Amino acid sequence: MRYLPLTKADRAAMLETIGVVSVDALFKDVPKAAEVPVSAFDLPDHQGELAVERKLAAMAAKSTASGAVPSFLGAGAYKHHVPAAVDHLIQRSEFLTSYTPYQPEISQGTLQVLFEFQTQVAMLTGMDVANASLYDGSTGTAEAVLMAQRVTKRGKAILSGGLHPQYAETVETVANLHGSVLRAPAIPGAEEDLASLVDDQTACVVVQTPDVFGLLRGLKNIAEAVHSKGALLIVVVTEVVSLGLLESPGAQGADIVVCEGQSLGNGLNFGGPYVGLFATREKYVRQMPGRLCGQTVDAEGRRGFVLTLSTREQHIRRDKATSNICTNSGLCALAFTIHLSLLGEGGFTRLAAINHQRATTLVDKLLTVPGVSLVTSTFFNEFTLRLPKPAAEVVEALAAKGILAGVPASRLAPADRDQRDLLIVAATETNTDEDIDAFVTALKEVL
Amino acid sequence: MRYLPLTKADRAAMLETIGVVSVDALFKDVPKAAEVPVSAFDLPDHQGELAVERKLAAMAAKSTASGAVPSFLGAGAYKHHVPAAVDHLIQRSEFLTSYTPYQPEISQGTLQVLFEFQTQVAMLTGMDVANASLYDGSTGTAEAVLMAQRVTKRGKAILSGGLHPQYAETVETVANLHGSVLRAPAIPGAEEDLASLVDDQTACVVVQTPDVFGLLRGLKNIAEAVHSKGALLIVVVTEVVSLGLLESPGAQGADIVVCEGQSLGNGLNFGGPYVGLFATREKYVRQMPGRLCGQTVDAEGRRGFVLTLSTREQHIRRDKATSNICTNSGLCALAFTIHLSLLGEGGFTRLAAINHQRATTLVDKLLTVPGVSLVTSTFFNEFTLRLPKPAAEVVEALAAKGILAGVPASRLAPADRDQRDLLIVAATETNTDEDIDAFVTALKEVL
Amino acid sequence: HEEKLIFELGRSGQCGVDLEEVTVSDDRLGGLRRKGAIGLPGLSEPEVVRHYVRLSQQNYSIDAGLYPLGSCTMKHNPRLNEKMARLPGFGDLHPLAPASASQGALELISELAKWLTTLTGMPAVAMSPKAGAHGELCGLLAIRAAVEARGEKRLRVLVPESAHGTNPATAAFAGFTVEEVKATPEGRVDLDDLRIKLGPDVAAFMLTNPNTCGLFERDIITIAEMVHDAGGYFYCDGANYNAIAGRVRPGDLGVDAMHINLHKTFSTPHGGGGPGAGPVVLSERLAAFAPLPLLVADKDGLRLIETREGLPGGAKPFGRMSAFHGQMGMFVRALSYMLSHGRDGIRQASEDAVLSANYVLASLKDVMSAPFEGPCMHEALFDDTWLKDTGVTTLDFAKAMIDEGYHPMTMYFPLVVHGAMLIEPTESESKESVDSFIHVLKTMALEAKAGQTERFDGAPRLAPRRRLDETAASRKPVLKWKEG
Amino acid sequence: HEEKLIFELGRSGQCGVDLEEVTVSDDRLGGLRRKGAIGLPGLSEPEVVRHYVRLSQQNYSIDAGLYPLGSCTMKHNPRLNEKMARLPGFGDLHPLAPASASQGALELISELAKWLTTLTGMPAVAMSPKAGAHGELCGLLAIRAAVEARGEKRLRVLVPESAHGTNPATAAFAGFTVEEVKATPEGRVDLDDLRIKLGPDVAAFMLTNPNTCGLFERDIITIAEMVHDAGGYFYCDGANYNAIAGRVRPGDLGVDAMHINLHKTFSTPHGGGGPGAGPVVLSERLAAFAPLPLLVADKDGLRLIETREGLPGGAKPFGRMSAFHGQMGMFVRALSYMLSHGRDGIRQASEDAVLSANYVLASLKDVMSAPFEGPCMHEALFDDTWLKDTGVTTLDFAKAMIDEGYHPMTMYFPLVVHGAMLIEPTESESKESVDSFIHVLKTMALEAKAGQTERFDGAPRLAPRRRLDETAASRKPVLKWKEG
Repeated sequence: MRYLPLTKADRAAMLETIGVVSVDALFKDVPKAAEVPVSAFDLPDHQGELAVERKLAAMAAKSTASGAVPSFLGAGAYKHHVPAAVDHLIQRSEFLTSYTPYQPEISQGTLQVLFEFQTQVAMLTGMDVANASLYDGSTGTAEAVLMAQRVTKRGKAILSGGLHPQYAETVETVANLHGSVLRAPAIPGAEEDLASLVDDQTACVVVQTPDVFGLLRGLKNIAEAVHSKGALLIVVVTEVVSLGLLESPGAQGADIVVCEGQSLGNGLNFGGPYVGLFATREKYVRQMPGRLCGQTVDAEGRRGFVLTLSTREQHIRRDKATSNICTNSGLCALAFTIHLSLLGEGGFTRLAAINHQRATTLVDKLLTVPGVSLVTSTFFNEFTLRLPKPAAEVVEALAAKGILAGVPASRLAPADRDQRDLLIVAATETNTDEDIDAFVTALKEVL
Repeated sequence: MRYLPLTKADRAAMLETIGVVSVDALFKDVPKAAEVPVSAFDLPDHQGELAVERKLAAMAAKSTASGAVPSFLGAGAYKHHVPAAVDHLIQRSEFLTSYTPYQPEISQGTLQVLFEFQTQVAMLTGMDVANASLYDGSTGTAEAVLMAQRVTKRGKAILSGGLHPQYAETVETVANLHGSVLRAPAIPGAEEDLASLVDDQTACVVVQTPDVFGLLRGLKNIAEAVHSKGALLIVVVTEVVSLGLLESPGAQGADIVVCEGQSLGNGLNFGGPYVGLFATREKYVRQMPGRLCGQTVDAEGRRGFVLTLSTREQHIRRDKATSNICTNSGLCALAFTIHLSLLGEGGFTRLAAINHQRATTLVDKLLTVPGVSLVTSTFFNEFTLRLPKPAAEVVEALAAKGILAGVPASRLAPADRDQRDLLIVAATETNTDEDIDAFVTALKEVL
Repeated sequence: HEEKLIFELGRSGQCGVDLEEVTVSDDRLGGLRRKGAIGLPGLSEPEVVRHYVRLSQQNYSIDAGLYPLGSCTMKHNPRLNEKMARLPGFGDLHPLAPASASQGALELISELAKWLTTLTGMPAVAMSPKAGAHGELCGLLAIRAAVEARGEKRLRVLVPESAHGTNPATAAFAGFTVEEVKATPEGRVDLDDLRIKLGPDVAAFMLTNPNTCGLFERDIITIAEMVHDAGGYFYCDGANYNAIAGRVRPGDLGVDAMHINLHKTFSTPHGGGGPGAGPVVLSERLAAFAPLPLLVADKDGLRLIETREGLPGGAKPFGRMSAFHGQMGMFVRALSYMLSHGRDGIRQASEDAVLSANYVLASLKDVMSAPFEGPCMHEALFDDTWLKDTGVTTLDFAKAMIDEGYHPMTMYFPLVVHGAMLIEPTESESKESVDSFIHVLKTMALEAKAGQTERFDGAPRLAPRRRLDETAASRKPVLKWKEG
Repeated sequence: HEEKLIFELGRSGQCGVDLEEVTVSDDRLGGLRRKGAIGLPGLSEPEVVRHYVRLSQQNYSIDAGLYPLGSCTMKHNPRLNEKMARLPGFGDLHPLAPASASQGALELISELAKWLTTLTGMPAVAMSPKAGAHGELCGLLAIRAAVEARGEKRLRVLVPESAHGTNPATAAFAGFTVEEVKATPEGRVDLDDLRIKLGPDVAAFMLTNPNTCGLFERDIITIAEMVHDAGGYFYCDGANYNAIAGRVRPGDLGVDAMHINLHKTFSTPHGGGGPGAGPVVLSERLAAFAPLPLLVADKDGLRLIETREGLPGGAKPFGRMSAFHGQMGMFVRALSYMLSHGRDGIRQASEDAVLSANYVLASLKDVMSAPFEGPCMHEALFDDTWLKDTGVTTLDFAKAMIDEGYHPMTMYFPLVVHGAMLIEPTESESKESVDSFIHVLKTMALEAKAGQTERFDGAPRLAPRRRLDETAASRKPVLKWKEG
């Protein structure tokens, strides 16, 4: 048992100090009926590293890594190239194996990273303030809606039909507890009339851009409509790289911006852990969920950082807290911040341009395939095609040919028959011309 | 150019401080005829990480990793399981990117590791003292012969026919400069009569155990013979794991012990970097090559470590140095030391036993194949088979079936017709029963 | 050394990646192209690497020293787990890849679920919660759905006064009102008070067990029965599961739902504050209400049911906790840990954790003061009675530990104990390490009591920073860097 | 914190790996089974990890700060290179795998060889030397073989008095006698002295260029001609190649052999003292004598010629430098570095390295003293004239840098300069970083000259250790741990 430092002799000596004859005596408060022998568990005994590695590697080999084949999957998670330095740095013991920085004197590393992260997120989103991250984009969106309910003291949340359905479901799960959620129907490739749904019971409108189909949504009109009713505009961005090419939500009137930050620094990981970015206007700062890092000075006047405004939080406020969250996605936020620091202004905007260019190239080639049409007239690095047959079948057929072609819209919204033939396709800087050609060729074959 | 921090503006400002108009002025001492434009080099311009990674990954994919197939290759390099903690720790910035510990006040990490390494090596080999590592086992063997020439002031070095031929050639290349080298002919599976070759011109006899064919060599008799003539016995161990099961060379009378340490902590790396262990008796310490770390105290009386006995070394002694070496294999030595620390006495001896047991299992199964016989009656984790046809052909045929069957003796000694049908086969803890069965089955098919 | 912010180090024209400059047209951007600059600084790779290496050097870590944070379970993080999580079939797998391309990942989730349900003796587990508090929410929403399915209205949730703050916060978040149950002088739930407060409007009782005072709730089976008899559900906070894993099955205690902090008991790294993972095991009574996605096996292998379409018989998911399928990266690490330990190792780890905590308690109880009779479980609780009249506070004492090379213990929690100091050595510490720790604390305690209080005054002195002004930070928050 | 040795931390019965206990018979061990214990300590994995993490924290590193060691070229080590070296097709490939299973690795060696020969303008390269000094040896052995092939006997090798110690040591190691050539007051080779010492018994002249004083040997082409005219070979020590790579081809200068420290110019990590790699480029005159193995391409792809059997026409290898094929792991890292930089980046790196050194020289030459007129190449040399009468030595000054957070510069080398301080900032430092460094040195220098010498007295004070007693260490060497 390589991870357990106590030897038999150590245990005996410790028991003697304690004054009991066996470790069983330390469990005397456990009802006897509730103690089971180790044989009660139908599980294997301990194994060496080599055996564990073999077992897990064999399991992993049964999945198709995105990097192993031409892959065009998006819909909320994106394959980007992460510089090697990022993974190296986040594995440093001092970042990886440290706790939440409640003791700031010996946690300035983590704290300064969070301060940098908050600044970067505020810059990207065009907002005043950002928190130290939430679990992911979807839970962040739910938190944003709850925050809007608190700020406006109203219950109704209106969700755009372009919001990722799994985000919408995450919001519904909690926001219905404190009000009501109205989901506008999805109209792939078009903006629905959200403004007409806003009334003076409305706490917020949630718009995603690029939306789940890849369509770019202008926000100024809806911002105006929402604000005229005293409600908040929540903007969701699932592909944070888009902010390198597109106008920030903040500049268009958003009140809360939530992003999924996975694209920077973080792998696909089959869906998690990811990192939720959460930014808002200064005036709402005390209504924000999640941890905040703030600048201060130490007893010698040196600049330093601390977790702050914790009076919002559960460990102080208990049932009056702004959220029950007591974890951020620290290491993922670190990866995000390091990747974005490596990119900087120049690298980030170039990366965004390359992504758009890759998607444009892909669109133009795919549209040469007979029967294929483009649903989303605008897009960043992701778009939706209408195929001449059900997209789910096409995806399976292409997977059998070693191509991960995209996400069938029906996977996210199986009840909507109109979406049956729609395929959501993403391209990033990791897709080569050869990948694109392979996709086009294979698509011709299966249609 | 992501690795170069200076911007154009920085360069301009620095040139101004220096007082020259362009960087060309700083190269004014270079003969004009010797300066070439960048276009003179038929090489590509800088590339991003993704492009480099793609190119190198495509290259790597053209080789067959040992872990990817059943693999039984040995003959001086062995596939062992290295715990994940080892590679993590050696990649810590403070180990990976530090220099030789010439400034001990800020290099105690490296220095204490070397002190631990030296102690471990002395323990394993059964010797008094060890140095802080050499490049690898083969160059270490050459250094040992040169050291014996210095100590004895004699020229003649006698090499056992069981010494790995590439080691013997490495020794010949330098030892002939300072004396003469006599290589005994190889007698696979048997000990040659080395004692009769020893005379009073002999500086040393070099014996490898297990020898290149895997045969275990007893050392007591040859030690006696060598010492009676005032020569030194140099013992070479290419599979350091064997020392967990077998009597140490020191206990059998060796004067210098050289090991290849790759098996612990280090990958196969197509032959390098590896790590040479070098140990000897106390009385010869000032004749040793390579760096040495010693214990001392600092100005406050605290224990600390420094590089010591550097008066042996080239940077002080110049042409009177004991060796021209000014590098050790620091990071590989670190990996060795961490792996051996994880193993400890119990783990190391169990690992050795498992290796022998794997080889025994493999031998017994291979001997069921018609026409196959065992050449080495004793062995640790490696042995030599006689096949009914040339071993090199068999190896190629098995490689085509996805099995790396071993090293044909003819690869190391193509001139020796008697070795044509010999196959050197190794098994370690990484070989499963399935690997072994696949080998046996495939061997039956190709014979 | 004062490490600047990246915004102060960077400058325009510099970049840590090499990406080609491409020109893109506005044709497909709908007039939404960004007009202004973002304001991000430019740094080369060497500068970025050095910056974050230097920042890391200002952090304490479990790799570098004992981290005695009670209720946080700072144990060894094996590097094998990091390696396994990076296998491309796990780490580079898209969450919406076709099921045919995801079998290995689904198998991993399935196997981890089997370990969790077997260890806890519970029939089902919801894998998607992303942290402990998220798991609590999941459990309470399942309870809420179960109550509604019974056609009842139960809007109260009871929690002990010693509970983690997340318990009441989560209950409120889930739309319940919260009421506290008193503790006995022995640091356990007051059964009489519980009996009084239970009623037909109580949806659940939330209890941490072992509790936040580090004690096992002796009457837990009675408590569960009382809650069940009142028609409520018994939620167990699994934060302290590390004391009993492999020895006690929560299912045998009458628990209906319990979240498991994979980052505590199963050692996924804390990462400076996350990410965690908080799967929730559920009893037969709650299993049907587990949120989407559901993992099922059929003739084609494993697959996920991600929407309400095509639910298996009886499934009535209350909703969805998050997009996708949970903290896969943490699942891999946790399973790697479990396979390495095995059932015997998990049990041994629990026993060693309890043994170490009792060893600390026994070794220090004469110089410090323990509010409750032992044995404790995996953490040892002290109060500040022994500091009375010394002028030294719990905070001073804890901060002075920093100068001795230790991270402070958990302070002022649980709230029911004055000046609480909660010490959890975990099973990862050697006896020698715990002995050194005890020696240091004993020395410090004796000094404090002898009036030698210099070292406590304004401690720490040897850390990268002295005490930081938290009041100023919150009075006028500076939450991001501003130019100039 | 005093970190114990593993031998002091460990105890029997403990182990950091889980391996089954197997019983093996003596049947095939020839009576050679080990009788006694080895004496290794037992530690669990958490203890081992913590031990080495803590040790690492006592080291300085390029990742954490500027490392101005002249002649050592401590530049940024990109992590991409580490990742590439660990690709299984390189890192997990056996050196004796069949050629059919090794094509990717052979291709990598071939590609790296192409970069090295193209950059240096030399026709051939021997890849197997394992470090710089090993490369020198390889070059001299090739020269020795070439001399012998001409039927001549030349047993003298000339080196400048400013040479690295390895040069004379290697020449002696290769069986030559060594003679020094004087330097001019301008810090360069004294041509008159060289002319006198050249003769029919001189096998080679070894010269570092740029030289160890940080200067380019203006007369290098003349020097090469003089050596060639005398029938000798011109060996160039490539330690300082970082100043000219991508701008000057040693082949154009008349060089016959030059080793290239991949760990300097091409940034494979120094690793606390190795491993390095020292391929040697060879002129037409020496190419035939390159050691085994040889890499050749034929219709079946790439293959290695590892023995004297089947040599290609004209090949007369002098022998073998080591088992197997050289430092493959370093080759991958170096090629990854080269591909990343490209020819333009390699040139820019050289220029930036030279620019930074001249910037340091220009900024400090008024407060410190430079023995030679600039411009320098990639390192700036100072002597200790300016410290005269201050009571502060070069050593004191350098050690005091440690307290300011810097690694000392190279001291007392080259030997031709009194109290030498050799500073090499490398191209990896930002201007801000170099400015801070200059500011600190300037401040320290002014204090020293103003008689404020407290900080130099017994410096360093803030490091993990104060000055260590090296005399005691070598007088009675303690080279390993002993019980008790």
